[in-house]
Amino acid sequence: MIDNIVDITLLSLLAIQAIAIIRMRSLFAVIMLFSGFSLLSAGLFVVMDAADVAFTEAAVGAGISTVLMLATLALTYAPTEIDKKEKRSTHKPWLPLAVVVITGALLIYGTWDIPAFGNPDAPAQQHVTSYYLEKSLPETGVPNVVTAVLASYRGFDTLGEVAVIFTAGIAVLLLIGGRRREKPRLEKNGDKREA
Amino acid sequence: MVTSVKHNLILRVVSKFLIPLIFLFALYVQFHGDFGPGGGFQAGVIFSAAIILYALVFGIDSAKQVIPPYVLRLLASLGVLIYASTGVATLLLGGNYLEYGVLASSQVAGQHLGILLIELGVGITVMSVMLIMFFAFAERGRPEMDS
Amino acid sequence: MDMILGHYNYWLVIIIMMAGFYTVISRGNLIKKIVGLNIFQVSVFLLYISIGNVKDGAVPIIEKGVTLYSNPLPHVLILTAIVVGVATTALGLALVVRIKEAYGSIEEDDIHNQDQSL
Amino acid sequence: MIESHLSLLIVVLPLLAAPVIAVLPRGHLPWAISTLVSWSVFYLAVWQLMNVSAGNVISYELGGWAPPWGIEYRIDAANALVALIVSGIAALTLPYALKSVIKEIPQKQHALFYAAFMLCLTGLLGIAQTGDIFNLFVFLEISSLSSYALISLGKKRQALTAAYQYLIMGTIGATFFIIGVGLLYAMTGTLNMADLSQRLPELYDHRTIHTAFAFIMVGFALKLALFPLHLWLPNAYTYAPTVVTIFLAATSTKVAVYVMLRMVFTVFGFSFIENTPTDELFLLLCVTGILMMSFYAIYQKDSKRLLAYSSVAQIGYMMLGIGLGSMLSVTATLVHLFNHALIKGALFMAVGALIYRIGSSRLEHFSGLGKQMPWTFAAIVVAGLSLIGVPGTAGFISKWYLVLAAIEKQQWLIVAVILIGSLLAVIYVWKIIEVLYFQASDETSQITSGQKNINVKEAPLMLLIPMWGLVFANVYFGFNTELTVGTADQAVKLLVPDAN
Amino acid sequence: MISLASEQLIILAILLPLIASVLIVFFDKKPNLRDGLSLITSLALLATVLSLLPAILDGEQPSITLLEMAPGLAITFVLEPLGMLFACVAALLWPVNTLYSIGYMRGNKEQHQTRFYICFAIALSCTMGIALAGNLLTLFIFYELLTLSTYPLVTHKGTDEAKKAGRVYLGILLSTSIGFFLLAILWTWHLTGTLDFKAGGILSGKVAGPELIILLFLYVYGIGKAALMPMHRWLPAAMVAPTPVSALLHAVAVVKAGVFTVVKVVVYIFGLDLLKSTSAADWVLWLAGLTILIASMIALQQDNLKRRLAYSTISQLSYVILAVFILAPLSTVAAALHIAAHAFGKITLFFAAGSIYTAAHKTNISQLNGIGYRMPWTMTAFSIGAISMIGLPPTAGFLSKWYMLQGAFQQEQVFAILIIIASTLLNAAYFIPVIYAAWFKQSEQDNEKSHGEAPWPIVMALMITALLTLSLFFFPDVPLQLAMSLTGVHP
Repeated sequence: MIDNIVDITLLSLLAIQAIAIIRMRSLFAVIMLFSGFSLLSAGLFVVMDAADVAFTEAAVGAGISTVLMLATLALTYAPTEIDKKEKRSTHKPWLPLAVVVITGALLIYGTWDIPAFGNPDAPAQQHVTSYYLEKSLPETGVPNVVTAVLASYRGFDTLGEVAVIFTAGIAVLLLIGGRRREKPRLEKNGDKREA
Repeated sequence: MVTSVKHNLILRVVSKFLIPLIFLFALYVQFHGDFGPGGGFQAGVIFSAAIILYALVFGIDSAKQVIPPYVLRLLASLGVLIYASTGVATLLLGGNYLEYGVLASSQVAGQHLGILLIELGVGITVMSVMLIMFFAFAERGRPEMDS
Repeated sequence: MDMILGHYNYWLVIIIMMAGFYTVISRGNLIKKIVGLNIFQVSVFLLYISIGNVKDGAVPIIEKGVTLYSNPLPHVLILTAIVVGVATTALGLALVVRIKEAYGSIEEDDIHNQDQSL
Repeated sequence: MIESHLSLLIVVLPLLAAPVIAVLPRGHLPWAISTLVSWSVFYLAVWQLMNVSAGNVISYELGGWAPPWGIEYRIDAANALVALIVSGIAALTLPYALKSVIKEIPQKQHALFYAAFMLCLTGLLGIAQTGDIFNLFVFLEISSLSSYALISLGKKRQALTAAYQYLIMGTIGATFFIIGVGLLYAMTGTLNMADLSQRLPELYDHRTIHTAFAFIMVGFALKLALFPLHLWLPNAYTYAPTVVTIFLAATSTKVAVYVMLRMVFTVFGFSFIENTPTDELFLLLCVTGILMMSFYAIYQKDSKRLLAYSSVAQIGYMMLGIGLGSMLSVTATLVHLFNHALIKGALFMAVGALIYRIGSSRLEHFSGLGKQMPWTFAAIVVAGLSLIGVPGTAGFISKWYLVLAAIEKQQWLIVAVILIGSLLAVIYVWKIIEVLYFQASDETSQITSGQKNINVKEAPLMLLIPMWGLVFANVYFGFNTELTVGTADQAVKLLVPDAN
Repeated sequence: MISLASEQLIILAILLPLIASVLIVFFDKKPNLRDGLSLITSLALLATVLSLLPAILDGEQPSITLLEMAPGLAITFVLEPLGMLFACVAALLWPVNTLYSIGYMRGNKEQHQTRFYICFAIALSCTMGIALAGNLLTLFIFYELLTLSTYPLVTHKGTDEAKKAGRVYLGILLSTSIGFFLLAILWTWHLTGTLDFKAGGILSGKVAGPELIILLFLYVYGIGKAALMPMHRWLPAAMVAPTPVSALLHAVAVVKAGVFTVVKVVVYIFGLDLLKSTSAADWVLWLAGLTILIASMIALQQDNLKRRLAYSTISQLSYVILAVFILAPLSTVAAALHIAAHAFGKITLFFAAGSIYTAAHKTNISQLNGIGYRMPWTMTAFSIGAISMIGLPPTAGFLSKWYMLQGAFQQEQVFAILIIIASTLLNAAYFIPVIYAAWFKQSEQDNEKSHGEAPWPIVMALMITALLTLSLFFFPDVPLQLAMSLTGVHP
């Protein structure tokens, strides 16, 4: 039961933060909130026995992503600019709201038949997983099943994952590698507002 | 953001102690992944974090002297290659792709070796790509800072 | 009651998910969109981990005496997904920087107007 | 040795090439290597197709772990055909790239560009080959990220916004997909497609499965720019560098269509679709998409944009085939998937050649170029006719099977739409041809900033040869349908065993 | 042995013009060689086609399949009487027309002459393909290619007017063929599983009632080249083309390809019996009749000579359709004959129009007063052509109309009979004035010195066609035999 309570509290906090992020318009605060958000979710991962994930989420979400976001913020709003606020959206929010509500409703409808939370007999826990839990140690000699699956059973996924990271690296180099381009690529130089 | 903390003495001293520790921790995470949480990816991130901290405290240029960009590019590629060619090695040894068992005499030993190698690859690539990104973003800012 | 106890977790996750989704599609600020995207993805991670969660299960590191582990497979998948997520974020932010340099703004409306005026 | 690891090497070769290329110095070496790799991959893909053309299935266990515990590559005629298209287009695009890239992309970025190109190829091939839905997601992201980067390299600044828009929509699509995958996993506990198709039938009436289906479909509808989720595509195709446009237009949406096929018919299974009510809606979307997008295409003033809208319309045709859900219609989809790759590849190459010479993709600047660049012009004419579906071209074959499928199902409205669609195609194709064919009369040339293309030369051979390779393919497959229809039949036998 | 040879000949007949078109490209800079080449090729083609005659007259039907696109869908060529007749007509008139073109194109110093000859050759090759096609698919392929290959000829002048005309031309021909014809073909394939032309038709028993009507509609209007109203607009539009084009393509090759296809479809796809058994085909008869009358009336009001000829063509085409849909064997013979008869007559008229334009730069009928004395040859030929159009002896036109009426009487098709009579009067009404003006009126401004005859190639060409028009009346045996063996009647 205590699990559930912690669980609920954390989730509710996350929800509150998420909604706060929508409402909030100061970008710096938004990024900071997001950093907190992913730290909190890392905590939730721990509660749900996903140590590796928690570890990674903390390092990436609260770490790398936040740093990158702040860097971007610093680049996109000059130090002189005090109000790092997003503009009020001029559009009516009804369409996105409708989309979101429908999607959410569909998902809730979908989770109706899903095995109960934490149920050890759910198919997800049975079929492939049970094999991993039994065989991974004898077959790979690695006690950390996550590592065993990650590196061996689904090693090819991980190769793909490395390729993704590598792609991102190349992409970043292509986009903002090196200093500013000599001449910013505009069709008309007239409308280039200097930051 | 990059220059602000540059001349803070305390920070410099503290980080002088801190950074080696972080490196150590990174290495632990890298090679202990089989037994506890962690592995190449987390290690890579931590490693890069250490260097980012260094860059923040001692300035990007000195950080770049520690790891110049072209080295980073090489490392990023190297990591992927280590991983991918581990698979090729298993192919040449008559196994399927990434079938580590064939790498050593016994299945388990092979698995250990294989996982070690690929985790290494992951770590290297992640570390270097993270740094590439950080440097890219930081560098991009500079002309504006100067102006 | 069982229904709720068994599913509240999913539903809360879905609410968070939708909050993120809403941020992506409704906000005009490019950075904030990316933030929204991250929230959206993190909540998907939560969904997966919830699926893999086992009541009173231990961290899936084989030890003597422990019989009930939580499901390692979702953890593996999500580790991959997290990496993909950060890769996407970095790329997106790099684009934002370039857009700023080219348009002098990161607000969708401004950019749109400029392209119209061309 | 190679024979047994064929399907794997197809994906791993470019993956190995990418990091090597990324660290190469300036010069032609990156290009040379990627060309070499793409051709060898193409060769392997042909080999693979021959192996499965008899209707048998290759299963490759990655890491030596038997499915469903390990990741499996599962190749039947459908995968093989798609892999063939992707690698083939790549093999033709890269020779074309040499000059075009030098012109459009700063030299210091070439190495990275080709590395990204290789990664994109890896991703697309990985999607085509894999038999594991999560592995599919990973490779989907490889291809997506690399294509965002590639698109953003376009000369105009709109390329950046186009890439950003694509990144947002693409990521949403991918996220929808993994939500669906997660739900499937929660219900079945497996990620292997074959295994899923075994385990899903007894769960058909579960809400979760229906939701999963919806999310996977929407996710990929975003990826393949199915109307009305196509908004990212026209900008992306218009502002990306020529080579990128050629490659993506000819391959990426096709791969997404293939995934749709795979999900609908292999994973969920035909009988599942039969008792979901959504297919009318689906057909309706396709029909409106075809008509509206064709009309949009007619009113475009930019050649690349025109072709982009036509692509969206053509995707509608392929989706029709899936929506009709008969053996014949799925055959039609696969055939059109193949043929349209040839058509759009050729057209974008030809338009690219014009852009290469006059540096603009606006239609009004093309006036009279047909005389200066006869070969390019001829290529546009032939490929354009193929797009319309004139007999003697590949496009005709697709139309033939599509209409036949619709007639067979007594779907007269759809028959009408397909034919009207081709009539609209006549109009927008002819818009291009007319401009090129006739010299601009003076008053018009005044409007178009007085640009008269008097001393424009024919495009260089490096551009013409690949272009004409595709043009010949268009004609060849207009008469010899052994490869296209034959393979498609084999694929359909496995995909739609219980249709009709 | 002979059959083998004739199979090769069939392919040769299609390839010859194509080869020529390729060779012509290389003679771009040498007009004499280029024109000579065209002429030689056309003669070679004529020889080829004629050497096919004996086989067909012996009742053989040699056929050859090039390649199979899909099971049952093949590119096949069959030599059968109607196709032979059409091929003969086209092959016979091409050399003449080439001769004429040389005179005309040079006389008027037209641009892009090379392109002109290339497209012309391709168009001829397509015509041969249509004539010799062994199944609907093959026919359809060449039908579309013909449309496309003639587009550059129609828009030859490159003026905005030409562009517009080109749009109309393509617009109508492509949209009808893709929208209706292709659909009809696919439907037929779906119903019967074959597209081969078979004596007695392939649809009998496969389709009935409203479906039959719709299918018929799709075919009749899908074949826009037959210019049945209201799908006729492209033909007047095409008149912006240089006269040789109007003459051979839009009086012979293209338009005849249309009616020829209709006849083929009726005889070999539907089969006369199937259509006779129901009343599904009646409406076509009525429409054809109306087209004849309306087109003639419009022709009556045209002052531009070529436009008048164009509308006359429209009405004459509907004669063929009318004749077929009388559904009597005899009238079918008439249809076949009329294809030939009208071809000779109409090409003569166009040649004359062109020669007047070349020599006197006159395009309107109101300007022709007394021109007969300045251009005697031309106007003699013109008169012969006109008489043939009206259908009086001793010209080819009489022959076909004669059989048409016979067929109509056989079937007691009063409507058809009335139409034929009425239209004959109308034809007279719009041709006689021209002849009258040419010979018996005095013109105000012109006198003998203002201009003489057109260049000799033109004159020679139109005399030949005029003679052909006459000779078809005196020696009709071969065409008649061909037409007869089409339905196997022997009156």
